[in-house]
Amino acid sequence: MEGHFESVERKAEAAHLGMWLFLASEVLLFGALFAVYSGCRVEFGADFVVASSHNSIAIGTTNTFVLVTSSLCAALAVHGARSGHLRRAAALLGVTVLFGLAFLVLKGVEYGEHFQSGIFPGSHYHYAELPTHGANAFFTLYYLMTALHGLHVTGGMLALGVVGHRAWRGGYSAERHLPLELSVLYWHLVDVIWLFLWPLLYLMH
Amino acid sequence: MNELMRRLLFLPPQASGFARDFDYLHYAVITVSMLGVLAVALALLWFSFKYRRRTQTTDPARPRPEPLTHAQEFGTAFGLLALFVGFWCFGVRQYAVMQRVPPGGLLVYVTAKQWMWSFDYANGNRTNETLYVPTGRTVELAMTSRDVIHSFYVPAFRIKKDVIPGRTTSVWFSAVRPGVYPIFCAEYCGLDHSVMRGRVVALTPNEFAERFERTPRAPGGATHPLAEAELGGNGELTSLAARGERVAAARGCLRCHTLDGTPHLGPSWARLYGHEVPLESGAPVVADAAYLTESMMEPLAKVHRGFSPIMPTYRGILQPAETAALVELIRSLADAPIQPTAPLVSADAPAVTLPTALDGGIAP
Amino acid sequence: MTAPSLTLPRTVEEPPLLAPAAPADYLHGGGVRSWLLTRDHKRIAVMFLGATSLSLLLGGILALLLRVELLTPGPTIMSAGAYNRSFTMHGIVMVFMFMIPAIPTVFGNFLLPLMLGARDVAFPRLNLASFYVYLLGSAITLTSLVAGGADMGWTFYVPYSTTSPSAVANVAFGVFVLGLSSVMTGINFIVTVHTMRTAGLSWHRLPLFVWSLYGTSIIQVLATPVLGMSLLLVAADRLFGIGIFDPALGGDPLLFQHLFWFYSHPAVYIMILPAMGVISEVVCVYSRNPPASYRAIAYSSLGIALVGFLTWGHHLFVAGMSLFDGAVFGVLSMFVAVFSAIKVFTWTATLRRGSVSFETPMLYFFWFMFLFAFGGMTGVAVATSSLDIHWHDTYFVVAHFHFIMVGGTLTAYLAALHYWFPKFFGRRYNERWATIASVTVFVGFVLTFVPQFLLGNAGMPRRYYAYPPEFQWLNVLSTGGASILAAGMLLTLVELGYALAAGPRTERNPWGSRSYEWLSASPPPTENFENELVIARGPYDYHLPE
Amino acid sequence: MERETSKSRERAWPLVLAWVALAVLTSLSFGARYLPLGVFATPVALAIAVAKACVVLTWFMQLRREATSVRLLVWVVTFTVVLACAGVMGDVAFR
Repeated sequence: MEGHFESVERKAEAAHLGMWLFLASEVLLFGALFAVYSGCRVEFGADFVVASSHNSIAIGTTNTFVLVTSSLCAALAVHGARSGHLRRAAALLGVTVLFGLAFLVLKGVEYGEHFQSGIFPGSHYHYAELPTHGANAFFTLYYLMTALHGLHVTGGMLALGVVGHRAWRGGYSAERHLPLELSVLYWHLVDVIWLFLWPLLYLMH
Repeated sequence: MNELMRRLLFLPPQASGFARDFDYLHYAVITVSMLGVLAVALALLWFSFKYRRRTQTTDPARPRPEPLTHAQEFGTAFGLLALFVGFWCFGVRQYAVMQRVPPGGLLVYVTAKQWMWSFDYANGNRTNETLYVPTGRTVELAMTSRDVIHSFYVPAFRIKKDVIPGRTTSVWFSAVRPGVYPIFCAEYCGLDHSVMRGRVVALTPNEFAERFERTPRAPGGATHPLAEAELGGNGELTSLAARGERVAAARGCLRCHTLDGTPHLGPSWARLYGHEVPLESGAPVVADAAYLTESMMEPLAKVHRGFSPIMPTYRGILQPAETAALVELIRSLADAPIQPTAPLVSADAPAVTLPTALDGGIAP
Repeated sequence: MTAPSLTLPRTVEEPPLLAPAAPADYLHGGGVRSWLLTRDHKRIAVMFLGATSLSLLLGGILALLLRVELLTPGPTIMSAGAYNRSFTMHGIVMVFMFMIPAIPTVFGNFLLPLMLGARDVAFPRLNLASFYVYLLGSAITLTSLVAGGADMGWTFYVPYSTTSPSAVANVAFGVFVLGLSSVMTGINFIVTVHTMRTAGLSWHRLPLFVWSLYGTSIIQVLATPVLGMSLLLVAADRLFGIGIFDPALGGDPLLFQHLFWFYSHPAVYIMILPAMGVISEVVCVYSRNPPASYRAIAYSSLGIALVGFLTWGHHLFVAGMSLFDGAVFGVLSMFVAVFSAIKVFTWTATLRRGSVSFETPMLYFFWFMFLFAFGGMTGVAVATSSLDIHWHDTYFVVAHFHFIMVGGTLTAYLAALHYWFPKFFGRRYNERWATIASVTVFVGFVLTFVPQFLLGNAGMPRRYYAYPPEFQWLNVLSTGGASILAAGMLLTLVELGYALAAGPRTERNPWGSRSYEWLSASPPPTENFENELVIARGPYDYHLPE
Repeated sequence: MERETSKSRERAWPLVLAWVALAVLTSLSFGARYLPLGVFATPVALAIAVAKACVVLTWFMQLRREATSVRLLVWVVTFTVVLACAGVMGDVAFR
């Protein structure tokens, strides 16, 4: 079970470090977009502020609460797994996935509203109220960042779904549930990234 | 000595004011570098001779050589750092000289496109591939590209600057003696990158004035027919500033800007070029070609204090040649008389709403 | 990190020497399937050796074609379009398919667990996956050849790369996937160094090659995603017109250059750091000496990895970057040069009071030292902002980075290949032929690239298909040098191929090294070590009897 | 086994408290949206985001439990991202 590791602890340590390194590279993947965003923000300042107020602050804030709460459920699931309540952990993961789904649905609603008023990324943009290049750049970045984040949400939901299913079927124990812990770590990262996307895309004025 | 080093290093002639200074730094840096490499090579040779293995059998245990001390390590590190930072000090000073264009020179507008250079002069002349300049006078090039990134490179002047679509970059030089110097495109720009060449012809001031400034038509290159067509002209060659007036009228600039210092919705163009512009945010900037171009392309980036941020962008609407004509128009008004009593902004300026899409909106 | 304990008895518990008829080594046993699905780091390393060698061959053939084309100022053997596609492919293949992966995936994979006294890397399955991702990425990249080639240069500068009528998107996706492989290897190595060290192996007893791999891996994990994202943006721009970098849509082409060099400058250190590790090992073995300063070499690897992130702006000195950024990036670039220079001095001082012999790897060490010092000092020169104005995008820069990347990385790669050849395959190469090949490579190399420095001084821009006739004789010299270099590489291939097939068998530790990888049999058994290793001395303790 | 046993003794209420803190900070950030903060609006919003990220890292992701190397990694990553953004902003702002 431990493969070539000398002990369970060593294996857990290695897996945790590996996961954190993976998360680090994920952050840098978003980091590239954050860098583009900061460059454009300095270049287009006012346009960005005007454009960001066209995003629905209600949906954005609701989504923030949704993700934060889902993170709590995921953390409680790990807590449950550690104290041996695997069924409870599985149920909590199920709730987490549902929250993730709610997040995506709200995001979809927002995308729909944007599409209706002609806010498309890049050269397909034709929103008559904000014909500036700055607004165009803002919404292109909005789509890039939220779509990449949405992909990560989807990936996280899949991972949580798989480990939740396995936890429900009794595949883990209080001592051995490494995949569950790692998937939840990933979910928290998805949350952390949203914590920064929210002020940058919704809260400027 | 200078000539010897220059030939040893295969450098082109030093044909601009700062080329000689740049080359002196070049000699210093290269000489120090090569001496460093030589020292390393000699040390290696000496050690590998002196400490060569003398027996093929396993040698007996030798005393462990003392490792380098902290003092040696840090001494080397700081010594090297001081040397390198010394290079940097000289380098960055020269770099700043090249980046900051001295005022009052001859301004020529450069347009790059795949795969050709063209040059617009204030008097309306336009040449392709050949840039005529007088010796002994600062020449400023305001450069922009129609398609991809190019790079304007004259080895004999030791100048190079990327030419970027949608922006104006500047580079300057003063030719020290008459001659013909090649221009290369140094940034890879597609199929015919390597033949996107041109030449600078430096003439004596007299010859330049005689052959070039008086006649409206360029001595070498033909007038670009497209330039006139773009500007909606009737084919007769007029000064660049006059073309700028036509562009300003055709593109609706004059609906908000005036040419005589009268305040209107936007800042007047009289006495604007080369003057400090107070900004809504932050420190003032000097209105040069780069700022004026930026203000056409990204009007809201640096808004003149006291004016509403209402100007729409002209990116994708104004052609590079039109931009050049407008900048030249504004430059020609740099010393225009201004009504001394006119307030900066009239108190009863009509309230305006954000204009919707310009004719045709932004480029699809 | 714990300091090395000095109180432990300086003895080594070694596994008993394997008898000649010992159980099969890692090379034997199992069919093709067992190789393709192996999780053994050594077999994966050998597969990587095959794959990266093919890449080197492809990149080398392209380079030779380019040099032949440049024999005359006008068209020689190909059209301008074909030339542009060839130099693009040469750059892409050499950088992303050979230079970046070669030393970590071949020598790192093979030696890291051995040097740590471990059975394998931390995540063997991830390791195998990294190999297949590498193959997939290479395959996607090479589909561009079928699609007519890509002509944007390995730097992908927008807006040319977003408007070029060629297969840019294939290459962008391919390089993205190659980057994924790079990240996987990086994560694996960092975790391995942290968790797989055997008993007694403290951080200060790690062989220097491990330190350099560790620094490399940090860069791989942190910088590669940025490149991946910027290439995806280029591909997305071509496919859907997102316009982030497109000036016609209000985008800023310089933003792309920032992102690109944020990865690609540290990537230079991904290429050179493992090479520095190899050189550190080689110089100690063949001078029978510990490094003149273990600390200096180990910590400067980390220093390079971290400060390397602060210097990307020096690629934008003439790109219309602000004077402020120009000054800042200029001085930071000088800092990173100091770390490399310290290493050069330390390696030189390592020979002092040693017992120096001149086998082929040591010859490559001398070539490396000369070329790297030369290339490094010209690096300081091009980092001097005002001088860079004249040199930027000319053949001077081409020669400079070839000195570092080929002169540095390739010579170290060849040194490693010869030095660890007995470890990999249990056979010896022929010293005489290897020496001839090595000298040929060096002479060819110098003759290829020294004229290019002068061409750059004279003002010949890079990526030029046609050039003014006064540049011809230097170009002819360079092409002549390239053919000698090619002959040297071919000779190396033949000589090592012969050694692989028919070289004499070797003993466990033919060079008398004290590094831990030689404590296992050569070639090692699948489990690496018979018994668990307990380390009680440093890897360079040549003052102790073995 | 120390890691495992210490985990099982842990209580759940710090997690809930962390969630409360996050909710409060989110509301704060939402409220700050409507204050006339001028140029400070974005820095304030980002500072609150950093605080929230710290809460998630500390209590949800349990950074305290991880090895020193992981904590170091978090710093290095933060530094790298800030560096990338600052370098780009520095160029755009000053050119």
